[in-house]
Amino acid sequence: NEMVTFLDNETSKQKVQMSIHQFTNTCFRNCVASANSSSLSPQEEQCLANCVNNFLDTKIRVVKGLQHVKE
Amino acid sequence: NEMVTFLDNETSKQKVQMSIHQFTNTCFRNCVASANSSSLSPQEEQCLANCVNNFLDTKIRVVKGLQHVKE
Amino acid sequence: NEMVTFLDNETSKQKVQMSIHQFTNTCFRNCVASANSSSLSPQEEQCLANCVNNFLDTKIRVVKGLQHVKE
Amino acid sequence: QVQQELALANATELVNNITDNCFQKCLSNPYSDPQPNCVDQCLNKYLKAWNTVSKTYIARIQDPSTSGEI
Amino acid sequence: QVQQELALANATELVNNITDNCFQKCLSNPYSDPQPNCVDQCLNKYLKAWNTVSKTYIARIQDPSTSGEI
Amino acid sequence: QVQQELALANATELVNNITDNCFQKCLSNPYSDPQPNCVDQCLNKYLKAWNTVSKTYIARIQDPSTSGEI
Repeated sequence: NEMVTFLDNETSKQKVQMSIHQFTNTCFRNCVASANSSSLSPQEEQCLANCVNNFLDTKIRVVKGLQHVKE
Repeated sequence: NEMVTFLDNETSKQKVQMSIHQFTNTCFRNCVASANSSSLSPQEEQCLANCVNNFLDTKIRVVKGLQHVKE
Repeated sequence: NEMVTFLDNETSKQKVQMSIHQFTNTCFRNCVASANSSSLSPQEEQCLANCVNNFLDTKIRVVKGLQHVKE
Repeated sequence: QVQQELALANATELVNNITDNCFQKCLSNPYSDPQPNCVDQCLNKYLKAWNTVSKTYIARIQDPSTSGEI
Repeated sequence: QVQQELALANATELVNNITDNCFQKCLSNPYSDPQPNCVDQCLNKYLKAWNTVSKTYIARIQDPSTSGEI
Repeated sequence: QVQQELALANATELVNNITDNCFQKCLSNPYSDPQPNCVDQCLNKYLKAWNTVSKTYIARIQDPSTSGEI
């Protein structure tokens, strides 16, 4: 059914968008100290990328750990 | 249609109420240091009013800035 | 009606679960300083129990206080 | 019906926000006993803050020079 | 069906709360490499905290002297 | 219709997140006057951070060695 496929695609696109909003919100708070310039410093860029990767690594580890607890 | 008008009015009244809840929550946290008295000091009163006005000014500027980015 | 009773029970069980999630989230943040061990210290255990009880005491007092204000 | 549900939603939001704020302000040390006076004072202070915020926000909404932008 | 959806909602809430808390506690410096051991310890600690909170809260709900007020 | 509603939800989320973050970063002292330049700089910085986060996250999703776990 094309409508279902369309809605599923929209839903997963929307989930990705919402994750990006959430990560930007958290990582901007952690990585950007002041707003005294319009550009990101190389350190801020690196911090943002690490923040996203570390958050995803933490989440993967938590999901695996919980599956292990259940067994 | 009267029902639609009634619901629209309720919805926008509700949005105003929810904004007041959100501003009180944020600005109380920022402006009120301790709960050692039942009254607000004149400084706390002023801080609360500035907090609301500054938040609204920031939001207006962000909306305008985003429209400018899009063009 | 059995379906209504079933749904009511599920809803209140779900509210209890969600309160436990919320309290654990807040009290873990307040009571657990570091994650350098897998066990809770006796102080952390006590802090968690106090945190839940104090939060509930605060909420009961707020609800009573608001009823008093209305009258 | 709609109005009742909105009133309930507002009361719940108010109770939760006051509890969160006054729990934090009155119990900085979660080991200590609760201080009922602190919660009562904090509650009264919160309601006064609600009035100040409300007046300021509604004044901005009704100001024709900026209301369109909010 | 209802129970399955609630179980999924609970699991999602638990995963998100543990991830948030353990990300903050284990990675105070976001430049550093992740420390898998810290996340595992933090996860175990969180589950123990969940049990303590759960026991305390349910004891309060079942205490007839205060349960009506919660 | 669905796409329009999602686009609106995304725009609202973006406006709210930028306003929260830039209000905090630009107005550490709530007594002071607003600094329009700070808000503009902060907004531009936030949009650049959004791009960096987006690139990093999408690279992880598309990496076949980990994408199944996210």
